Amino acid sequence: MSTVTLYSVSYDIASLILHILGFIIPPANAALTNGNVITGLAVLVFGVILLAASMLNTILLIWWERKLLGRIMDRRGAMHVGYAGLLQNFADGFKLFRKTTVQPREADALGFFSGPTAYMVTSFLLFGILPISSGWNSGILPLSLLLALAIFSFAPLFIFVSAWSSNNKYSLMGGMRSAAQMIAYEVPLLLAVVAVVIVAGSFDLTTIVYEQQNYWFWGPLFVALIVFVAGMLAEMERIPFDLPEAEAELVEGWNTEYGGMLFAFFMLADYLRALVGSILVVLLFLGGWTMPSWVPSAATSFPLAGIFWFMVKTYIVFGLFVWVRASLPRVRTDQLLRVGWNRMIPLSLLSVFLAALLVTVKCVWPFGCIPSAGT
Amino acid sequence: MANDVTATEKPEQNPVLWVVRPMATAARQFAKSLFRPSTIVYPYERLEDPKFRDRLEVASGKPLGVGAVWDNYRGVHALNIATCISCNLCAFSCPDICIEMVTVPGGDPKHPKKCPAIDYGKCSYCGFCSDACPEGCLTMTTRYELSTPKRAEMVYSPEKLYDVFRSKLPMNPIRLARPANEDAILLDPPLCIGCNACARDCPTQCITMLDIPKPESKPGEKLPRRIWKEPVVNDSDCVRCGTCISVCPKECLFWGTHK
Amino acid sequence: MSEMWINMGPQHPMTHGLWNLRVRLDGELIKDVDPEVGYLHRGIEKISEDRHYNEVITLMDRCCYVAGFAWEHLYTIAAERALHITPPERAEYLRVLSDEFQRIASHLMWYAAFVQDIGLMSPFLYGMRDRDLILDLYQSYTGARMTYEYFRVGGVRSDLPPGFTDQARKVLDWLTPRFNEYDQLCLGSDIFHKRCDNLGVLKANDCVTHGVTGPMIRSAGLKRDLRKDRPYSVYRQLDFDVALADSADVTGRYLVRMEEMRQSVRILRQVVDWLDHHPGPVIAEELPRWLGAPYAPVGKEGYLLKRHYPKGVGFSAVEEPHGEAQAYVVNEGGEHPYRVKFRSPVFANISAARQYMVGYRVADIPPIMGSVDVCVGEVDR
Amino acid sequence: MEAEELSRALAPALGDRLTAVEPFPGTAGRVRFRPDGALDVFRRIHELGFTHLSTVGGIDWVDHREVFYVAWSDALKQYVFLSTDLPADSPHIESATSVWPSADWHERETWEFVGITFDHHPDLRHLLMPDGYAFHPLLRSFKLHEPEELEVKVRHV
Repeated sequence: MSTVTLYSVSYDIASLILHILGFIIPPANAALTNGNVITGLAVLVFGVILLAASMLNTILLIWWERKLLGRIMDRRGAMHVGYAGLLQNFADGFKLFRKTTVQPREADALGFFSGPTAYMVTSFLLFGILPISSGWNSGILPLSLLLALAIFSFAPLFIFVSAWSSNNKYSLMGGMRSAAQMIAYEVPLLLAVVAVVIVAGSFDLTTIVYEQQNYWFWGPLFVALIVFVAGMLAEMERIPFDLPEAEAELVEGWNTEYGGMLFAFFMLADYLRALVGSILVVLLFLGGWTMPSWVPSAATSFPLAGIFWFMVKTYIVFGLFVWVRASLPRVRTDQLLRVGWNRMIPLSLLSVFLAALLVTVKCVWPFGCIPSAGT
Repeated sequence: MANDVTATEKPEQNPVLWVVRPMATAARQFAKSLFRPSTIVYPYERLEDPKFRDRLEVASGKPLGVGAVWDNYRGVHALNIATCISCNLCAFSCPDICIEMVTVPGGDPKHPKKCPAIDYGKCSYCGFCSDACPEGCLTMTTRYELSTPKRAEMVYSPEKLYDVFRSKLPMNPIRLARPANEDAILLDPPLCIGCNACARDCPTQCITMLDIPKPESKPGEKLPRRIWKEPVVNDSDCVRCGTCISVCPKECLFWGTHK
Repeated sequence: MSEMWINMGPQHPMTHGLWNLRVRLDGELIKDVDPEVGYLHRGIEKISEDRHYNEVITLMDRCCYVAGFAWEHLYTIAAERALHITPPERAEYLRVLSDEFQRIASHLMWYAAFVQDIGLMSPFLYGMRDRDLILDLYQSYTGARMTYEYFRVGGVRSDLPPGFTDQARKVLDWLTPRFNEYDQLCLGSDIFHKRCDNLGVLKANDCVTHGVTGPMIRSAGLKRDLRKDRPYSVYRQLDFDVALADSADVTGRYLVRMEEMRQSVRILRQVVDWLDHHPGPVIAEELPRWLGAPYAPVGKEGYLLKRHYPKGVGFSAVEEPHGEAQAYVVNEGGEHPYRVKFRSPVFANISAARQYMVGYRVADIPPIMGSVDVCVGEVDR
Repeated sequence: MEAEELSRALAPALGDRLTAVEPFPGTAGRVRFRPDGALDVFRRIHELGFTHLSTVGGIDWVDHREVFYVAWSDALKQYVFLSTDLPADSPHIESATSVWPSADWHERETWEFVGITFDHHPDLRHLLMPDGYAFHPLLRSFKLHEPEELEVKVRHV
């Protein structure tokens, strides 16, 4: 059985398209079915597949959140469009895309329009880096984790630009809060990642996943997991850390002035980032697409089983975020920052120390031993 | 004052439990509503629909039979044109002045039959009109969906209200407990000119004009120019609408209690 | 960043209703506040001058749209005093039944809005869900869910439908464990205490000086409840306690309201038992016909003078869910009141906003204002 | 505290500034006073323990205007009702805000609706009506609608 990878699928699709084209236009047949041309188109198809898949997943994620939130709140969530409201978000999306984008008179056009666009583009970029299953990535990037987190932390810049150029006091305050909060939680987030990196011995996400073949990291690195999840909540700006768009006092925070398509950009990018956050938790702590050895092999050996289990894990992790959102109130800015600097950084340092300890002692009951280096 | 303090000291705070308690409560709620959320799927299931009542009560997990209370709802009016006596009481009692009496076919040409037309753009659903209706022909039903693209369509003509009546919706059975000693229509005899206006316009035809003896004209004193009749009100038939009072040209009729 | 004024309202998620809180901010710190009201002013006092005594009741439901019954009760007491009418006892019990259910409904509405203000999402739906049961009960005996028009000067509109008391007991049984659930979601959470403790503090003395009443003054430890202090209606016969807290902050107001709901359940159980065993008339018998009864209006002057109208003034004060409401009805003879004056508790409570808001942060505005329980309908009237 | 008791407590200190103390249902009594001595009356009432001013309102009696105050005493658990008559051509009275700060908004409202000016009020501007509103809506001369209009609408015969 030849392994199906993302690139092989793209290559097949590209060659299929070009061969059909060549069949229709016989004179160009030879030029079109050239290996270089197919490779070039394959890269394009690769990007399109990533884009489509991430979009689709994001919209599904919004549906998942709406339904979960609904049930926790003793209601049903969207029910009208499609089966159990599955198509509701597409309907909402079409509505938003059809709406006029209103630009405030005093707003700075360059920042106002480029902010949300750049925010969404950088969020999409992340999907080019994250491996989804074995072979389903864009290639071997030795520092893919660092790259992902670097792109992830672009966001405050664009949020602040769009907030500033909206020329609205609420937007400005939201942007300020957003920048402060993201920078404050960047540090513990990275330190928690460092703990994982120490244990896995690599910055490559694929390697990190394969290092978890004996046991997933969430057990021994529980402290790091807590810090990472809290930091991720702050980075994703979800309750209880959604101060930048605290709708009770700041209307909608930094996207107060946005409507229509630009708001859809923000919304989509927010959920893209939420998806990336959940994926990172799965990759770093929950073994990615691998399953523990006691799982019957029938459950892990069907075609695309890796992607299936990966998605299941991702949606469950996001469900946890939703659960937190449904049951906790929002904290205040000063409290958030105090927790960030006073609690999270010591905790993350502790997690680094624990990781170093783990690497030293190698084996921990009841989890087992980390695999020896080089596997 | 110490024994009056009933509200409560703050519960002890456990930093370990931090966020666990609310999350556990939310999870419990989730488990419950996974099987039966309290909401209904509105356009497909309606509380006022008898078909859904029993199902809803069980399905939504509510302690209250939501359907059973629905009959009393004060929604769009139903008008039985056949029993309407055109007494105007609904229009008089309306605090929002949203009821207008319009002519409907069926009356004789001299006294056209007038029935209420209701402007639902103004109506506040207070139910004063159905309380006031002496014949019980104007009642309120469970219909509540009124949205329409045109404002003019918010005015329901008597025919439209009759359609509501014929649709056999449950009707609000609540009626005002009327006071026992209702006032009656009294006459100030010296002012009356016997013009018959009250008897003509009485919706229940409970006023009859009776002859009164024409007094002897004394020398030097002019008799008033009038018809020598006086209205007599049959109190058991009277619905106390006061139409006679309002049409009396001499203001000789008034509310009062019989001596 | 230099100081700036921002308008929180009239369309703002913090303002539950239509009003404007102008805030002067230094960064995130509140330096000054200036509430602006009047966006919902409908001139209820003026309209009342042109309405019959009973027709004013339709306005009372719109006065405070979450506590309509409290305002109906307030007005009917004042009007009855002005018109020298005594309602029958069963009507009084029905009024207390409506009042106390209204208190729970209003507090549930407050709970739903308040938790939304601090960012807690799901209890909003829980509060609304449980309030809906009370509205169902209201619907079963008044016919409406929010604008009841049930009280009449001299009694109430109609008696209870058969089987009502059993349903009421079911609702009370359902509600009692729910209050603990609410507490779990709020008091059980560390973040709630972090947000709400020592927030919006207004001590008892300042409450008195600035005319603040209701749960706010009780949260400051001052035992002030008109149901106990000057019992109106049949509250003298009922057994209940006054909810108090001593912290004078947002958490204190939360505790007071929660305890008030439990006390209301206690009152309601007594009322429901009483209603089961004491049938009787629900509207006064010696009620004059002209009292809001429909009749043909006559433009001509003089028609009205033909009968005797009693004169009088009526003053009443009731403990509304938001605080202490007062009504003053002047009856100068005639079928319309000459002047109706209402005192809204929320009006006074937000007039003191400067006292309990300056010095906190912008993120504290929603919880503080939420704990005041603003109902703009009765502020603007 | 009943009306006579209230009268006995007030009369010596206030003299002829006090016009009458009448029984008034629901309160300790209605204190009628002369408007020129208003501040003394307020202070005396405040000293008696009525520290909580509930409301201020006005009535337009066409030939004169009445302004009334309702205060509450926490010790006595009772209201007191104060009222005074002002001439219709220049209705003004001393503001109660120096005694009861809570009178602030209530006096603004009364000024706005009934046109009674409160001297030395710190901030007498429009509250419920828009700024610059030229009328006092609760005056009897301010009509909601013409009675003829109403009549035309419902007269049918």
